[in-house]
Amino acid sequence: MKKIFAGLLAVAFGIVLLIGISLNTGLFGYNDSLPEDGAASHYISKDVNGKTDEVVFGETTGAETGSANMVTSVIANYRSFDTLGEVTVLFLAALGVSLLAGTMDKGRKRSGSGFILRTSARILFPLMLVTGIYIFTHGHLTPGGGFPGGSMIASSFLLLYLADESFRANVKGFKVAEGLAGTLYVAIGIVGLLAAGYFLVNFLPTGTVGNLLSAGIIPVVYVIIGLKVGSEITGIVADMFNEEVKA
Amino acid sequence: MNLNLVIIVSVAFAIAAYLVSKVNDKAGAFMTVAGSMFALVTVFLLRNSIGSEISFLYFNFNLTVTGWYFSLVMLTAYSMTAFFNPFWMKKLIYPAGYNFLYLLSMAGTLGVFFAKDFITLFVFWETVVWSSAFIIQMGKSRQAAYVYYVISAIGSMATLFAIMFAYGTTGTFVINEAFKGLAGYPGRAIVIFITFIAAGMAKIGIFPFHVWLPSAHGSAPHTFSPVLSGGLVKMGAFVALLSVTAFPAYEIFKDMASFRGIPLPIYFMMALGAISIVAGTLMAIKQEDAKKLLAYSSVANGGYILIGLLMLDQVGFAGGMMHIVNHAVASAAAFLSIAAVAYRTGTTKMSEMGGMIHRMPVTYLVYLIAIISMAGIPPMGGFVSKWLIFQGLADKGLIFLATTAFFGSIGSFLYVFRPLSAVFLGQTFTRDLEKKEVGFFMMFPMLILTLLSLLTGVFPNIFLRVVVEIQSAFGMLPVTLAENTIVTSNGFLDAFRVFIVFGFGFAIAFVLFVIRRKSRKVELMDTFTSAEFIHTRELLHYSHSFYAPFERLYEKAPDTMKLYHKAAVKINELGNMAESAFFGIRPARTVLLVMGMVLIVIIAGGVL
Amino acid sequence: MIKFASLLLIIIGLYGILSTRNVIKILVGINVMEIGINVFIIAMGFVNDGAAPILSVDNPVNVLKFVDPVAQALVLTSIVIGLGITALGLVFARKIHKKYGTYDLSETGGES
Amino acid sequence: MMINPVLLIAIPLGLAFIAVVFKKLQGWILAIGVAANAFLVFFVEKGETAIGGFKLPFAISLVLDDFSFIGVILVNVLTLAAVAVAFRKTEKYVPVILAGLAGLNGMVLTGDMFNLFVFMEITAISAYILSSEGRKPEQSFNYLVIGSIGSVLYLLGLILIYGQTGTLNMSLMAEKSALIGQAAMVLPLVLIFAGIAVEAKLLPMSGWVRGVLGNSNALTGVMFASVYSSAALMVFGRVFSQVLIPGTTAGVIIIVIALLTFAAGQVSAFRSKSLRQVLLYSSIAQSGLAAALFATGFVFPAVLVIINNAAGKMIMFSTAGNLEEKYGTDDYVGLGGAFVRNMPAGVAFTIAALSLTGLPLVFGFYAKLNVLAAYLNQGTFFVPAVVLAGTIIEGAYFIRILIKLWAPGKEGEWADADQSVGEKKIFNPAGTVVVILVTLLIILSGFLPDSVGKLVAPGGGLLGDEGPSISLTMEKGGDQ
Repeated sequence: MKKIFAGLLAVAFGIVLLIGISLNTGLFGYNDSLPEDGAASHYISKDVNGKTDEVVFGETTGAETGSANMVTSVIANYRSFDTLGEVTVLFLAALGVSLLAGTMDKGRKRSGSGFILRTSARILFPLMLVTGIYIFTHGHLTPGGGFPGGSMIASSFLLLYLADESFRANVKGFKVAEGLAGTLYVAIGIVGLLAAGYFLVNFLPTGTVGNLLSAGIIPVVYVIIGLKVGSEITGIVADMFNEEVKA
Repeated sequence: MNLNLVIIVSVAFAIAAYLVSKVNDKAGAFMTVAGSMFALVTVFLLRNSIGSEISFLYFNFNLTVTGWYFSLVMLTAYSMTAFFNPFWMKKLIYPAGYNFLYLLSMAGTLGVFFAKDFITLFVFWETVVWSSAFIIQMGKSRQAAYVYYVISAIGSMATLFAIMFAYGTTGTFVINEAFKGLAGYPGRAIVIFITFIAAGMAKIGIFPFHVWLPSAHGSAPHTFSPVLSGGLVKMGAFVALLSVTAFPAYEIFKDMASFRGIPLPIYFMMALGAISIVAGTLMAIKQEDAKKLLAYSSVANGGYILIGLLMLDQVGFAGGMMHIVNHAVASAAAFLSIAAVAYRTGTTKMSEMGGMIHRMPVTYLVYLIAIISMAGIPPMGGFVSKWLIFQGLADKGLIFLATTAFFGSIGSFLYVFRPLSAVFLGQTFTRDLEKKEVGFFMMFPMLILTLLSLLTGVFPNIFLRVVVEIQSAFGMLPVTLAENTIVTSNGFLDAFRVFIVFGFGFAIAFVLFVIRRKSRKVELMDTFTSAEFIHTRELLHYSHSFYAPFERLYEKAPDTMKLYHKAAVKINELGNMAESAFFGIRPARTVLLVMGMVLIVIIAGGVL
Repeated sequence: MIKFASLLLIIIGLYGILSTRNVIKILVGINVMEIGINVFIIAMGFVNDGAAPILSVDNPVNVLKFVDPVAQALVLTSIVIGLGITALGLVFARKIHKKYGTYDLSETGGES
Repeated sequence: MMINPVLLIAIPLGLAFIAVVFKKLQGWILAIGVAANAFLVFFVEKGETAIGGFKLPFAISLVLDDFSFIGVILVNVLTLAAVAVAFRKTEKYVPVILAGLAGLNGMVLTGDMFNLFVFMEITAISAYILSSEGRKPEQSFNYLVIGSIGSVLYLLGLILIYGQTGTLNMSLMAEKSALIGQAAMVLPLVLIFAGIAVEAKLLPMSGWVRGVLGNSNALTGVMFASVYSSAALMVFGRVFSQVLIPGTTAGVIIIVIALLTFAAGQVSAFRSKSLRQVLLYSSIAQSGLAAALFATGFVFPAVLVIINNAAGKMIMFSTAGNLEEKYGTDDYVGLGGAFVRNMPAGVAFTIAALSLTGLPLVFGFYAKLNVLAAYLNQGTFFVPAVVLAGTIIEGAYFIRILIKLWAPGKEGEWADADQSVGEKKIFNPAGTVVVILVTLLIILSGFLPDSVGKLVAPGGGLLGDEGPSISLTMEKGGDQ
């Protein structure tokens, strides 16, 4: 009975959404192009601060944001403030997990794992770590970035947790890394404020679009984010496993 | 000294009284005497500056003769009662707070009476309401303060609505202008009239707002009941007065259906006044507690005042205005004398006392004169004002109102004499045999009030001259006054001559009483009981259930308090419903239910 | 079509939240709902015949046929926020389990 | 020297990160951060500030106008007050409070709809964590579920508008969405309403309030009831009176929901027996009132209501939280006479109650008058009647509590100090000072209402509203 009621409610709500959206944008089909003067078009052609020449991969230098990956340019430059907030959300979540998990008792005993699993996990671990680092250092060029890279780092630790019952991460170290990375992010913003008058301004030279050392602060920010996300998610995982019970 | 200064100094006195009371509460209580006497004297001296206007912060004052008249009545009640304060400090939970609020509420009443605009009026009004609510809670009942506040709030929020509604319509708050433009909006005018007068009705204790009086007057600290009944109730009269003068109700409603020249909305209010007279009288007859009894008598007297004021004519209006003074003085005196008795005996229940005339003769005299005035017997002031009101009613041929007024008058004979006989006459209780008369400091205000009662009865023209001024100020035909007489279309009243006649009668009666004194003193409980042990002696007190046969006639009468109680229960139920529906255990479901409904409504509305 | 599917996901998520009082299942429901929204956002940002908004050797200039990068950035943010909330919700779930010995909210006793 | 408003967000955020690293210094960091913000907030530069050095409207911006100025002052000053009153309770939550403060400032300041979402989530998560202080994980979980549903709905609504306008910037969105037909805007509007309603405690999303605020302490109670809800209501005002102005249908629906919230809150408070429950329902009711005003377009009175509620609830919730902690109950019948030996706390609580009820001589009266005048000038008299009826109920339940807490004693006997529940001090010295300061502000502003009006809306109005509906200082003969 309860479930039927719930189902009816959900379906009713869905129908309402359906009607509402079809009144709005339509349910089927997509736009043929992005709106001419919308934010997205400007972000794509990198001409927010005024008309510029067309940006060409590998040639244009000194564009307002030098990232070849436009999503990255949005995340880490145009809308970097959002990303700072996003990092804060994750930071708070990690903090909350450690605060709340810290007050619980020791978790269950984990069952041991076999030798093969342990060893292969140890082999995989550095590979994943390196891949993660690669992903966030190349975030402005290729798909990926700080968040996927960070998650990959975290999943490498998760792998160790799963495979090896005696593994203990240094949660305190992660906390410090996390805090420092966050502080650095804010610091970059403030440096921009002091140097150029805007918070989180891209105060480094943007280089040539497509080079590894380009796009100004974007790679820096992404490295910071990668480290921060990695340590945060690892922290969450570690807290969830409750290895380190607060004394 | 201007009005601003009077108010500011009064507030300063209040703060000083608070601080002094922290050190020595009795000294702080004397500060209240000083503060209220100061205000009384200075306001009295303001007579010469009537007509001036003055502002302070966002308050605007206008010294009218009406305000002057009302505030003198009020300050008399406050200052006379203040003399009792020092003797009750020990009983109070917050002596300092009491003294502070006492003077603060007094300053507030000044602001009410001299307000030039409605904001000022309302601000001071509410200040009086909450400060007096906090005083009442220090007395015998917490429930009383609650009921008092809620009923007052219903009235004052209605009034605020009226004020703001008029402001929205005419764009001004100035009392004399705000309502003038309403003639073009008869529909709004009725709503505004009825809501505006609500605060006044709640304060005077007109049916159906009368429920707070018995509990608040009966349970407030003994030193505050006189102020409540003698003073604060008159604030309501002031608002009622505004509703026919500032709100020119007769002009605005002149095209409406009317009954003997009185437009129906006003007649309706007067009818409510008449109901209060009846209800107050009947309920007063029932009471066992002297203070509650007096409280119900205030309800009835409030009815007289309201009817008198709303008539807005030559005679009845003068009677209403006069009754304000008379009732204030008499009721304050009666409450004070009961307080004096309670000071010695520690109780206000009639069946627990008796024969106090032997111990406290002066108090007895004070009470006697007070109730003579309240019952409207010559030669006291109450007679004059009731006579005027009756004249007014008779002139207009308002049969129903006149009947109830007469009923109330006769009823008041029935009840006011009960405390007299129960508390003062009869035999003295053994435990009270050693009780003494109160000291001079407490006797003084009672005597002053008694003299005032006599004065209003013997030389009413002193007061009526001010009333004449008020009537002229409002553009009415003033009541005709000769040298010593009041002249109406049906005859005239020479109060002094009445006094001589009655004085003569009293003298003869007194002589007879002295000569033919034949009484034997017995113990109150010296009754034949067939050797049975008496468990509850009070039941044998002859004043217990004095009017039992009469009360049985109306014991089934509905209790208004039950209505309020029911309303409260209903709100409670509503609260339970709202809580379980909206803030309950399955929040997620509520969310979706409400959102879904809303969305369906909207989209259905948007599509169709 | 994708929009329709994402709406379906939202409805399924809602059903999950409403039909059960099991903490973990509710969290799963929330996650499904969030995924639905994310897919919807991506679908809103899609352009017919659009390409991934990355300049590369194969695709060196902006041809205005990229899909909306803003929508993708928003989705990234939204995913991360969802992750945070899920993590926190799981800890609450564990606390509930520790306190009442059950994951079922209807067995946690009284309200308030 | 004027400072960039972004510092109001950056400083607490940076300190929050630092606080994780330097655990030993957390107390100091919190004190410095909160105090610095409360101080700096008076020196921020007005205007729209772009972030990242990009041109508007494509950059995220912070908008500091008269409206958000009030918001940030409320948020920062009240957070300082909350922390000062309950400093001992903050030790575990230093980074949470700081990050939450950053989120609140961001919410109030931001000029970008998605950025608003992010900051709302920061605030929400910090609120979830703080709510765990109530030791009722199921209630925190409920809060989290409702919060997530709200944020999902918000996002859906936002993306629908983005799809049509192609922008996230508030002012540009306002321009462009005005061109879209009403029917198409109804769904996004309602969805966004639902998202904001969670923190603003408005009706469909207020299911969490009882569980969370009903178990709050002096810190979390003040944070939720006065800081968070003020910020959320300011956001509500920003969005619904500047960005997405509801059309007729949606407007009416939102007003009806808001008034329903008001009424349901008042009657529920009337039935409640526990002090905190009364207060939390009263908060819900006040939120409803403010929202109704915003949705009608009366920004100035709404802001007054928010300020009044924030100041009053700060005092009342800290008192209630402390009472619960000291006496182990917050059933007000069981707390008879708690104020007998706590004069300052009692007077502060009383003044706050008077102000919330809208009685004269304190600030609340000015707020109430403006509310009534706004509607009555417009010719609507149904809403004022509802508001006044609510006020009567509100007065009734507050006076009941006040009488109980001030005057212990049996019915039929004189109030007696010996019957009181105890003599425990309600506030620590710092708390007493803070509470007295807030009380003095409430009283003072009650005497100088028009100056307060000028302070709140120096330009006369807020967000295109006309400003004070009423002037209390009448020069000669009226105020036409």
